[in-house]
Amino acid sequence: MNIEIKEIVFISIVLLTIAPCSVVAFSRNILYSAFALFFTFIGTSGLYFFLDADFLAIVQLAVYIGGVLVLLLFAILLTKNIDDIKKTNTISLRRSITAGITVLVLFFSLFFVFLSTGWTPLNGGAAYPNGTIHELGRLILSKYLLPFEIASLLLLAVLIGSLVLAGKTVRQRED
Amino acid sequence: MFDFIQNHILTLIIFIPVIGGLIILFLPERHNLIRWSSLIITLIPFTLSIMLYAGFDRSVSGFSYPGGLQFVERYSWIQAFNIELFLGVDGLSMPMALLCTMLCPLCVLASWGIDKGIKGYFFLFLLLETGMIGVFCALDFFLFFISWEVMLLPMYFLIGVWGGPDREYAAIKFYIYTLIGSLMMLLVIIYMYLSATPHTFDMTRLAQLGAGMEFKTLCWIVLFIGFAIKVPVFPFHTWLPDAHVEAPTAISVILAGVLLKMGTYGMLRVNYMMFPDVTFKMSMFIAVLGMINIIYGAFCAMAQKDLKRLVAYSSISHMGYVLLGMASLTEEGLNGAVLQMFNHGVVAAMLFLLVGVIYDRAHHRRIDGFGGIASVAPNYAVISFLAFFAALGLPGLNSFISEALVLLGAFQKYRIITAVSATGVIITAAYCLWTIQRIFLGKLNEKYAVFPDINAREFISLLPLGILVIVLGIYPHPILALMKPTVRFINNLITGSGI
Amino acid sequence: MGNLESIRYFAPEGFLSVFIITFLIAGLLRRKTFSKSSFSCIAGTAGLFLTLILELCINTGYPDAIVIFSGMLKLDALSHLFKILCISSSILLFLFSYSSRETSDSLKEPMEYALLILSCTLGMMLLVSSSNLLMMYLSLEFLSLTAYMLTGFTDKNEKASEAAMKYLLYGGAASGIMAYGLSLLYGITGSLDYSGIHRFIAENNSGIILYISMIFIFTGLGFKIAAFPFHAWCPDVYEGALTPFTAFLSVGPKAAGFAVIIRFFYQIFTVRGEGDVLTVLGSADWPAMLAIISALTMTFGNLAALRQKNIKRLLAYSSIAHAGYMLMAAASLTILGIVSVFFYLSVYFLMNFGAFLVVIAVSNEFNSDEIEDYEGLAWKNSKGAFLASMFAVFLFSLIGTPPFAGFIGKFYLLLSILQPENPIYWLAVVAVINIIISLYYYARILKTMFLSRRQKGTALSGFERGQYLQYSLMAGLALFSIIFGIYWSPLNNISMLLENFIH
Amino acid sequence: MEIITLQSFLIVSLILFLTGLYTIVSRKNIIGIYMGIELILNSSALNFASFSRFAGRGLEGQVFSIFIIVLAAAEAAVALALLLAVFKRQRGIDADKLNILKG
Repeated sequence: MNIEIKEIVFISIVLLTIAPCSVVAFSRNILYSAFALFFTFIGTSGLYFFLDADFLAIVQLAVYIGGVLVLLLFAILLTKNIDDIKKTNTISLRRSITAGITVLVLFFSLFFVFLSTGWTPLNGGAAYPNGTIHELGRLILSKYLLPFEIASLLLLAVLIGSLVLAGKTVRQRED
Repeated sequence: MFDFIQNHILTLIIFIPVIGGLIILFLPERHNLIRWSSLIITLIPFTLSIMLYAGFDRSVSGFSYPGGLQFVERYSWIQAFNIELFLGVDGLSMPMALLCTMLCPLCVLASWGIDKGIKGYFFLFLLLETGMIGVFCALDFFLFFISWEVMLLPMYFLIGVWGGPDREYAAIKFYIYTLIGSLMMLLVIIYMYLSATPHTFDMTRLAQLGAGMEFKTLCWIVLFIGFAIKVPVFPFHTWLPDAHVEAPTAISVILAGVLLKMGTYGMLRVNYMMFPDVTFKMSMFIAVLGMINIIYGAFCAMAQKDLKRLVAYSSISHMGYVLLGMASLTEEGLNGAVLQMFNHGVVAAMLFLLVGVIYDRAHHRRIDGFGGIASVAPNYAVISFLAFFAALGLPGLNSFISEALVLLGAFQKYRIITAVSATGVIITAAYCLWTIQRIFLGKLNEKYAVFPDINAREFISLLPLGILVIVLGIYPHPILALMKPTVRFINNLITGSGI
Repeated sequence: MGNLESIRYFAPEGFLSVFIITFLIAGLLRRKTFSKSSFSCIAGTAGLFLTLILELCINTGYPDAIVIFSGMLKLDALSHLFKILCISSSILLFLFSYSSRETSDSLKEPMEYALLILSCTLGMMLLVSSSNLLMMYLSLEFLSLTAYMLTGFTDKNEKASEAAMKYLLYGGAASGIMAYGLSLLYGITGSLDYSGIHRFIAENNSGIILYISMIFIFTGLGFKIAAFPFHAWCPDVYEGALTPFTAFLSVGPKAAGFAVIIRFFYQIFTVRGEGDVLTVLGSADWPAMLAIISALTMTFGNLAALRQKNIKRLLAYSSIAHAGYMLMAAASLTILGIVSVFFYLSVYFLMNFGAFLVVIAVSNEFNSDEIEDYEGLAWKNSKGAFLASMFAVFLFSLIGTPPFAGFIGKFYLLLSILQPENPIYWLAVVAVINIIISLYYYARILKTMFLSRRQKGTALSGFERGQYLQYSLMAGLALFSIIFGIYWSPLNNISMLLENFIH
Repeated sequence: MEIITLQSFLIVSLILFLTGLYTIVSRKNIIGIYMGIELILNSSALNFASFSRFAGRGLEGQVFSIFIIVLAAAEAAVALALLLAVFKRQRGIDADKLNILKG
């Protein structure tokens, strides 16, 4: 009985993740797309919980929803008058047809490849740790220390660059 | 000092022009200074090549070192690829090198009138000379290719910048045609390099390359097309009239006098000496192409209204004799072919110089636009008669001997083809005489009542060629003796491989 | 090697990181000094020079590769040579920016500009040596993000922000697809280290999924080198960005991209067998994939270049074509192929930087990048003649005519593709046809400069004192283009260090 | 039948990936396209995490996921800055209107 509930929850989270995607792809209102993206991100976070990736789930919530999505909303609101929104998130018909065909072909081919591939267990199917934070922290501070440090430099560069790029606009407005 | 020159004579001949060209770039921009220094620079290789001629051993033959090749110089250049600065001459390249170094000073004289961008002009011209001599003396395939390609760049500019009204088109057409040919060659060269063990660009070693017949045939055909574009052989000839017509006089001289010969030289050097067995099979094919060239070129020449275009097509026709002689695979025919290369170099150079003279005065080249020039410019007319008679193969003048040898040699093997080709002689006579009649004889065109006769500079540039035309017509031995052993060697190589 | 022991070998990158931070702090403290673009450029150049010297001192002559930071980076001949190439191109970027009037006029924040260039260089250095999927992805993004920002850096050029936006959208999509491919590769092999993946693929048969992941990954790599069909950003970005940065973009990141491609494909999916013959490891026939993409890339680049009117766009398409040529050698699956890619890149470095430098000099004069403004350039005055003949050297080199270095580069490429172990004849023929097509548009520029007797009205100023750096750089690049066309043994010996890149 | 398997995660992420791809290609609006990129990045991160969970592939995949998320955020910041600059100039954010530069 327990197992069934788990599966029902899983399916509903999957639906929560996938269903809003169609809104992201097809909606003519960019704000709807943004909110749909919000649900997708939440759903993905839920999927991370199912994967026992607790830390990742939290990072997903914090960074994606707290960061990326907010930036996106900022972008929408800064660059649009609210009235326009309904009309402007247009889709190019010609390109959407080609895209649709490509995507369908890719879906079916990859679908069967994924199902048919064995995904052999590695490392003798080593057990998954109970709680990932400790293990992740160890990895990031030992093996992946260099990327970790480099990422900080990258963020610094992005910070400075974005300030200049955005600041330029602000300064020009003042002129 | 003398020893040094003796030991490095080919290097000096090749590199003095380009070094001189670089010096010219840094001279002050005074026109006469630059003209005179270019003349002197081009005279140095000429003098050296006379020394070369004097020291050339006429008895040895063969394509190997040590062996038949003379004045060999061999330095390592790029060790990683076994590329060498490997120079040497044999009976085949000796007349060509001589022709080339001889024509260059004459061309400088013919370029006296250039005044726009004079430094650039002479620098490029001297670079061109280096490339040309390099092709004839190179025994390393890579060096051969580099020299072959190095000529493209100066030619492009010389035609494109200093040429006639349609020069942009002519220049790019020339460039593209030649580049197509040479890139095809490059692929084959790389292939041959890779098939030799150990990898080498040494032409004498590549000549002994044992490879499958199919592969050899493919290489042969690709190389042949590459060279045929330069000759030019019939379907690939369309660049030539444009390039000739648009190029300045001196460059037309070089084009007709030297560059066309590089095509046939390449065939003899590479196709004949490196793939004798394929050549044996393909000789019929070459003969047919030669015949087409002779007849087609002659008919086209006849139809031309522009004097320079006429001479250009006559070159195509005359190069056909070279092909026919080469295809004959007899000693007479091959001797005739090589001699024809030299003779046509002299005659075509002369004709183009004469066209240049008339163009300088009249500023057009329409054959119908003249008449009775002989009466106002008798000296000019006499030299022109000489040149045109040489072109039509009058007995006693140089072309007669080579053409006769070619036909004689070819007749032994291809009766019908030779017979058809021989009619080319009649057509050639027809258009030459007709041209003489239209330009020099008949009623004087009133426009040219005052037509300055040939001046001293032009006369000096024509005189050596005129003398050669007559002397070689009576006594071809000085040139024939150079090539005979080598030609015999080639012939034995090919006929030997066919059995 | 653990993290602490690795620091010793990490000196160039470490120094550069420290330099970046010091530069930032100094810049914030002394805004006045750093807001002069000359100061920032010179300081940046100095920093890069020191990095270069460190790289030359510390990382020379490894007989064996060294793996540092627990497999994140691999220091070998490949990383060493490509790092030198990348740092040099950044140095040239600084020198170009310094001598370009367009750049110095429009830079309001030179300190940040220099900082981003330095970061970009760091990204490239890490990228060429990374031997772990995560490190590779991270440094690729590092390079890309700084490149997006640098593209949009100027206010003067209207097209810059649009170009940068387009760059970001294409780049983001490409890197996303690449990340997806990386995840598949990780899923198949269970490892992020190149060595681990190599081991897994050698021992297991992984089926079609490997090929799929490889195609996805190549999207990201192909984007970096602007290979067809991931090239669409290239012309716009080249036209929109500042010309010095355009020049840099066509050499530095491209070199880094090729280094990654070589490392990725040759280190993971290749084994070196008897007699130095390389064979493909695993189920995916990547050389065929690269060969097809190479043919498409060069053909497309050349055909599109034919109808360009703007010199920067033309050079952009030509750089696509050149990427195609180089990809050909990468597809050859020979050791000489790897050597040839580096050789060609170093030659390309000379001629392409040179060509862009002429473009910079001319646009300083006419304020325009249209080819028609080059009309009769050679005949205007002595400076015009100088610029035109320099341009002629670079263009002939780009065409691949002897005696210029470009020919030798093409010679290497053709040589590698015709190697008897694995010859791809059709590709050689395609390349030759492409060289002939390319002649047509390069010659059009030559024609405009030299052959045309009509001269555009704009007069040309004489040689200027302040521009001597530019002229001497130009002459130096041209000189080396000629020297390496005649005697390229030194460059050959350097490139041959790559011979033992695969064990 | 087991539902919570590696394959089901892979297919969910495949759907996310392909929707993202579709969005990128079909949208005209810059922000719309950007959302597609985010979807793709999200699906890659999910892929890494699922591979890392199942069949003993270790936690390295999750490290990669974290980095993808971080890089996505950095990219978003750059995108916003550039978007403001573009918007300032042309008062609209249709990618098709980035037409000073034709392809």
